Amino acid sequence: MSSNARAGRPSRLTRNLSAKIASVPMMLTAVVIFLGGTLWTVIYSFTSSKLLPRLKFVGLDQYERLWSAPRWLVSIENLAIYGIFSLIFSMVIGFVLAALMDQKIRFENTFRTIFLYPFALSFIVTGLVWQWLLNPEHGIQSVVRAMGWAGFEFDPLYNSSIVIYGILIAALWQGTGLVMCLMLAGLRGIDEDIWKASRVDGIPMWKTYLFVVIPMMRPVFVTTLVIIASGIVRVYDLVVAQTSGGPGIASEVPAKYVYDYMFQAQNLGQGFAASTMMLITVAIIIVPWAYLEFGGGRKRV
Amino acid sequence: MKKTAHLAEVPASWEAGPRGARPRRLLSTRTIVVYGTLFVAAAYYLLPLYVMIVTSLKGMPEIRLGNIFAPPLEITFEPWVKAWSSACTGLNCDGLSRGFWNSVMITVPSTIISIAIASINGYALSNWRFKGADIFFTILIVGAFIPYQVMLYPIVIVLREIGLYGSLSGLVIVHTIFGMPILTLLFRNYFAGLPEELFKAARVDGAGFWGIYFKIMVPMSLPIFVVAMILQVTGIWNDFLFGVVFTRPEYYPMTVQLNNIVNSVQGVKEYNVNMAATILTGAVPLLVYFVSGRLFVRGIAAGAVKG
Amino acid sequence: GHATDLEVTHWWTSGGEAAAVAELAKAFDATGNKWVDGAIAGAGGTARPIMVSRITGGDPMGATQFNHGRQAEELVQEGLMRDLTDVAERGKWKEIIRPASLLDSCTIDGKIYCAPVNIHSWQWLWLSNAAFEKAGVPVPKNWDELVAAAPALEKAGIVPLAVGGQPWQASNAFDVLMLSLAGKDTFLKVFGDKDTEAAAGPDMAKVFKAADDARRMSKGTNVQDWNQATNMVITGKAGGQIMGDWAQGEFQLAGLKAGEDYSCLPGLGVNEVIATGGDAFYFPLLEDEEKSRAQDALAETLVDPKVQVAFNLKKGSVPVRGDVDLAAANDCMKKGLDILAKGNVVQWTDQLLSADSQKQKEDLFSEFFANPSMTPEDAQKRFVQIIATAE
Amino acid sequence: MTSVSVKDLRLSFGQVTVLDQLNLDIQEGEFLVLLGSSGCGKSTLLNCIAGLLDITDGQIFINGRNVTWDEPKDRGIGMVFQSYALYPQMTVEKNLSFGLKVAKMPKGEIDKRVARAAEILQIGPLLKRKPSELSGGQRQRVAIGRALVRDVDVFLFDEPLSNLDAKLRSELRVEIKRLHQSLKNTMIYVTHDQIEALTLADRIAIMKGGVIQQLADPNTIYNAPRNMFVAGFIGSPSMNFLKGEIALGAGGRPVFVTEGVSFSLDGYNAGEVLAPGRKVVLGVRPEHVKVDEPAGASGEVHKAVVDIEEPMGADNLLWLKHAGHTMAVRTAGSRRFSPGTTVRLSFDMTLASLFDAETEERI
Amino acid sequence: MTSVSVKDLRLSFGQVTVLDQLNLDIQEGEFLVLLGSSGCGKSTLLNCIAGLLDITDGQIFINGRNVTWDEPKDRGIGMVFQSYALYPQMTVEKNLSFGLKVAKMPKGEIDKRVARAAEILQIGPLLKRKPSELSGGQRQRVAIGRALVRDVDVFLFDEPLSNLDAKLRSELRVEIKRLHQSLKNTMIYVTHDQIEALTLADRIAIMKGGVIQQLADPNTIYNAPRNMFVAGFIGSPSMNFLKGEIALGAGGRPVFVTEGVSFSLDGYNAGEVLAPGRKVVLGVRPEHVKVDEPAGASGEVHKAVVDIEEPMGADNLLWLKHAGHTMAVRTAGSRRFSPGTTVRLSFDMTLASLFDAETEERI
Ligand SMILES: Nc1ncnc2c1ncn2[C@@H]1O[C@H](COP(=O)(O)OP(=O)(O)OP(=O)(O)O)[C@@H](O)[C@H]1O
Ligand SMILES: Nc1ncnc2c1ncn2[C@@H]1O[C@H](COP(=O)(O)OP(=O)(O)OP(=O)(O)O)[C@@H](O)[C@H]1O
Ligand SMILES: [Mg+2]
Ligand SMILES: [Mg+2]
Repeated sequence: MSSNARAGRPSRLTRNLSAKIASVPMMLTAVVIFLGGTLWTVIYSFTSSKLLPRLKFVGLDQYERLWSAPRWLVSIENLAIYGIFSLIFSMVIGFVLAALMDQKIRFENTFRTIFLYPFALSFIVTGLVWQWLLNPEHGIQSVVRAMGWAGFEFDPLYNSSIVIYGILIAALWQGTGLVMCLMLAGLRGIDEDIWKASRVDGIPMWKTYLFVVIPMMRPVFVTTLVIIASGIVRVYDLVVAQTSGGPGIASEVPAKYVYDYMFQAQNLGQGFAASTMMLITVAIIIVPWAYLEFGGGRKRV
Repeated sequence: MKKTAHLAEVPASWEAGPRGARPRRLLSTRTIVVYGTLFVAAAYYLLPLYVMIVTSLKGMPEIRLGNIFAPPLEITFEPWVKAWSSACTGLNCDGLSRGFWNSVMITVPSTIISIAIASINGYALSNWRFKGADIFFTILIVGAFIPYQVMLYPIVIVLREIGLYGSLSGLVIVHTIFGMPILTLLFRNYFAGLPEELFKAARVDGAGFWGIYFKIMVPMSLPIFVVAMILQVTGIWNDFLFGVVFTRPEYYPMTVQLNNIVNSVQGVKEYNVNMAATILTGAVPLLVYFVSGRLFVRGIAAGAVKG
Repeated sequence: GHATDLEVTHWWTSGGEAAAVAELAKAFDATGNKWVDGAIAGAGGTARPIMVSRITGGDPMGATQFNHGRQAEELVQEGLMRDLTDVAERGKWKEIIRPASLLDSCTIDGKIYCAPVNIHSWQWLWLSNAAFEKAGVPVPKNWDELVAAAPALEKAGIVPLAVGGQPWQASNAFDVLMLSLAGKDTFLKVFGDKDTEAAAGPDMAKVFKAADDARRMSKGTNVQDWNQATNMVITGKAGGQIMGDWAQGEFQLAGLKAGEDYSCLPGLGVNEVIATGGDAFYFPLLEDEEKSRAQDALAETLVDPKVQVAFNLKKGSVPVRGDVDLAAANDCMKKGLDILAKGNVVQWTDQLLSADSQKQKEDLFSEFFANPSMTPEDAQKRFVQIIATAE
Repeated sequence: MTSVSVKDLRLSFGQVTVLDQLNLDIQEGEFLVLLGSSGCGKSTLLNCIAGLLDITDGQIFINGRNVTWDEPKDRGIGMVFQSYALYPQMTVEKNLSFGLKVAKMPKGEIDKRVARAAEILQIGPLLKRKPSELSGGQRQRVAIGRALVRDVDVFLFDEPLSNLDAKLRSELRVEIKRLHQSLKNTMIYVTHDQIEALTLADRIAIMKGGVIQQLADPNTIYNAPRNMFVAGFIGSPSMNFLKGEIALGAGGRPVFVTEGVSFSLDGYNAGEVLAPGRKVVLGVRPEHVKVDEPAGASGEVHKAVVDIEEPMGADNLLWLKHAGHTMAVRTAGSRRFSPGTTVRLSFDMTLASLFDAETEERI
Repeated sequence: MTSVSVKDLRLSFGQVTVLDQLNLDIQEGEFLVLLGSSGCGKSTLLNCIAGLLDITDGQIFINGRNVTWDEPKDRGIGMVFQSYALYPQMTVEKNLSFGLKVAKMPKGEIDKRVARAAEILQIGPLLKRKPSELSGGQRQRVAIGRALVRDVDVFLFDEPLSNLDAKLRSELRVEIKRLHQSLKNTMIYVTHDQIEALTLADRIAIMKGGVIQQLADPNTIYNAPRNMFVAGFIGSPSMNFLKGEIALGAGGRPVFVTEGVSFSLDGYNAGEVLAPGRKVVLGVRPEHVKVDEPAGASGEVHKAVVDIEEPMGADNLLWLKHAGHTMAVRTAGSRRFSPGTTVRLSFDMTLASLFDAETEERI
């Protein structure tokens, strides 16, 4: 009986074959597009490619030029400011709204729809609307001035030093609804008994949120962070629609630098070098996290 | 004896004391804070929509004179008509209408295919884990952070090589690729949250990879499919870059017309037409939200929130 | 043969531009083919990447607009563009197209790859007569007078010089100042020969000084698009604008009359030279025989004298051939034609500089115009660097 | 003195009234167990007492004070939850002290109380750990500690042990009993585990559909259940119910008859007259039936056939066919019976129960 | 004939080896229960047999066929899960027939099998309902039905009853037992409930840390546990363990001595020589101690003090202080003892167990 032994062991490759076949599109995308595209980009960032990609290597020239370009430096700085504030504000606003929505309020559906609807609109639309609202001649400034505060100044889109905050306002308008939804879902997942325990303990609600509930929502915050952060790195449309990077270069962002240099300046090499820098930044933040979160170490969720 | 003592001490306050539900002042501080904040926030979120609608109903002279928040003195639907059917880009003066069906033609297959592929990925990743699957998934997630613009060139090359550049299928592939990271993440988390025993039971019953997927998993996953559908419809409908780079004019989606209308300035900006065009373009995703918003939150709770 | 659809992409979407394109389409349709319009709004910066992607992606359009110069150079080298030499020879383009430099820009390795459609001159100062009247000062005759009139305009609540927010406007305003104030020689030395010494020299310092004035005068423009800035001049909200001849189309469309309602000063009224930049159509190499024939037909149509006139009148630009009758031309256009006839022409930056250098220059000047804390000296230093690495 | 007193309590969730006209007095130092099946309103009642639910009508007194409108923290109660509800990111020590700190208690006092709770519950070595580093039993001990440090008069437990495995459950049960014996606080304990109820309670309140069916000490509940619900709910396996009627037996004494088999009722202590012909249900607990042993007082002998045998170690459970009923009988674990054999049964009527077939109330 | 046979099974999840060198033979028609505490690898073993986990090394035979690399569906097994794992969107009927349809069985045959299963399990009236419209017990019955229709030789149960409440659990336990008696299939049943194990099993395999500690019939497991783990695991409350050593008593017969108190070992059936001075542990089950009854064979009498009394209805559990140990003793539910009273105990050594203090193996 034990003689027909281990012969029947099927080969590793054909086990789970359907799953492997079904995953082919994913593998192709991951390998060809994301990995291949990235490699391709990195390789061509060392060339002097202009309009068309050509393998004329020039070493680190493109990088040297990149890091001496004032516009790139401004872009990086803007991204940092925008990123930090947008992370903080969307988390805080999203969480506060979710916490309010979680108070067994009336009209919950209505409020949720109101907070969420901007997410249905594209950045182009968002940018356009807020450009219009923030326009000093038509928008909020002119209305406030018309009401009597002649000295009122609110023209973020035309003021180099605060233009990035003007973009932030629009971005938050568009994106906090989703964050609110994520947070709300997270709050709904908190054990009812925790609330009861803290009430019996006499802990004020805000302290319960701060010291008990928020720490319990780590996974939600992580997911939210991924979604917001990926949006931040990619921010482009909104800037184009709202300010086109202006005034001057005051609201430029890295993704726009990449696009402009690749296509408008017809200097692919420069664009690729900038892309590579963005990729490296992303990778430094993401890869260890993604590995911990999804990689081999951890078990099924 | 104890009992009498107790009876003697209580009755005085017995009937008089608090009874029934805790009294609630209609406007407790808490209520004021909660609703106050919510209403202020709601105003912030609604203001742009209000301005858009009001502006789109005004004539140009009124816009030039008045303040943006003032309701229209004289309601006109002309901007809407113009935006829909006669605004010009270059030589084409048929407004957004020509892009509408293109958008539908792009959005429907792209949404379906991208969701189909991502849900199968998520299913394979959570139930049929094979060696190396996690590596691909990790790459995919990192891919979610790559700016689209960066990938534009490689994708142009890939599509050219497989001969799909400029066709509708090419565009569908592009949308599928860029929807894949987040959708796969959503589906993977959702499927991982379903009881594993269900999967095992189906295997014992002899159902294979596809049998389990179609007969067991899909029917149980309405909420997450709704979330994915909303995300994709919004994303694809609103897309401008891919629509214009990977297709030709006869397939240009509505957003291209929107961009053209908004950016083709003829003398002064026709804000009313722009706003009408903006609302018209956003109408489809907005509608999808209003109709299925409730399921959205449920699906998010089921699929996104578990890290 | 029967009608062949030919898709033509371009970024002419403003009022005057669209009217001009309509003329081209009409003429092409008359040849028995069909013009399929592929307008992409948002200026060349938005449109060009899309065009290039389409061509390199293997799904080219029938014809596409580029600024002639170096924008399509590599596409041609890559063999993606159609050789028009036969059409050109048949049409004797070498003889009729004036100035000859236009065709030179279309020529690579002795072969012709594009059909020029117009000459654009950048070097114009457009002035609103009404604005100066309101401010109580005479309409300036040159740049210096405008600078002198600025305080009065400002007092009247008028922006002296409208400069739109798009980077190319600032950059080109500077180029115009440079050609007009420092002269043709310096211009060519710096941009043509990439002479850093000249770029760092005192002549250029003067130009930067003027740019500083322009920056001060432009404060409060607060619009993005060039035609919105033009519109400020049309409505008297701004005193003037440095803009190419296409601005004229907007004045015309608004029903304003040159000389009466608005004035134009070529070369800023200082140095009457105009540059011969312009637009041209390129024809990607197609496999379809019929489409190729339609391409030839379009190329011929574009340089047809009647089409030239109709198109350029609407567009406000100058035809590419000297043998057409421009009686219908207005005041300003006539001034331009005069200068052209005198041969006071120079190559423009599109031809002299790569897109890359142009972009860097745009970055520099859009920053300069938006950021008052950047001194002219700093700007000049960075300018020299750009010239040093320019190709 | 009464420690907790619930008067005419009504509680509705919107349209649904879960508790209605509920009255309950709990003496100081008493250990009261609320027992009932899932959804009967036990947790709801407990939450009302704790002030975690706003009652619709009625009053609640704790230590003679009307606390109907008081906040939970002001009621002098401590509460322990099924899911422990520990604050997951705080150490055990912080979990215990958090409430006190918020109440601005001086540090010295806090430390004293935490130390005392830790000693009582023997969780001293765990103080620096986080809940995720504790076993289920340890977590529940910490949860009890959190109530303990509040130094309250009344402890409320909501199924504190049902997330634990059998072994831990019985261990902690003993500990809670000991705790009560040493602290002498009033304790209200919700469970649906009858063993917990029987072992812990001074009195048990058995609930069904929001109504207290019987409130009595465990012995009474077990041996003299007030109705068939209580009788069937308590005891595992359940009391055997035989449907039949009263008849007149030998000597004119009432007997119980079912399917032609008659049972002497001698020794049964009826509260009412046993009128012949009355439809009744006889309830006999499995351990009150003797198998193959000398007959009892009545001398009556019943024959039955073994259907299934379930040896459970200490006991051996027999499922017998008798008088058309299937009957569970418990014998010592050391005795074995093979299915199919016939055995002799004798019943002890002093421990049986008779119910009216209609009202299901005890007679 | 062996029905299921596991040879040298090893299973690792990455670095962690959960099962190692495991061998198990199950006879045809046997009801084998895998018993062990949480995380000991019971489900893992069951999943290996079912083919739901890829084993790392070893072989699995079912009905003499090497199925090590077969798909679950080809192994001739049916499986029932703790959470029922019914397909929520299908009716009961579809749930039952799904596997058969997948296997492309003719419709007539499917209907026949479903009807039969429905009859056996008495779920006929439920066939058109969805799982969400069923009670827990009904769901589990459907889950069993799903295994039943597959007409397999081997049934695998993974804690099928632990999601049910006590009452339903005991009902379904009886039903499963009856099912086995009528079908006579081989059944492998995972549980951590010892009552289930003791009542259902032909043989019990007690597992700890992936290793089978003892594989024997329930009686042997209960009365002659092979080591202290098994002894302590089975029985509730646990066997009392007294640490002490062997000494020579009156007449040179070995006695057990702890804290100066000596216990006669007369009647204990030792497998080895009881050398004086050997450190041993005496294990006595709570129900094998007699309280205040005539002394047993040895005539020895021990005095103990009642610490806590836990009345549990049918039984009354006493926690006594004796010889420096706390000892659980089970008496009849009708007997009451107040804490603090002194009682006389007598031990029955024929039912006790002696373990080596070092190896913890039975002597
Ligand atoms: N927030 C609520 N809204 C509406 N109904 C509720 C709510 N909470 C509980 N109920 C209902 O009240 C009844 C009593 O619930 P409760 O939680 O008190 O039961 P329980 O006896 O504690 O049950 P378990 O043993 O399952 O905990 C149930 O029928 C339940 O459906
Ligand atoms: N997929 C997995 N990856 C890694 N380890 C696992 C996996 N599944 C189970 N284990 C580990 O294997 C061991 C045995 O698990 P198993 O589920 O067989 O226990 P069990 O005896 O069934 O327990 P329970 O009574 O809780 O069901 C546990 O320590 C568990 O942590
Ligand atoms: Mg409850
Ligand atoms: Mg298990």
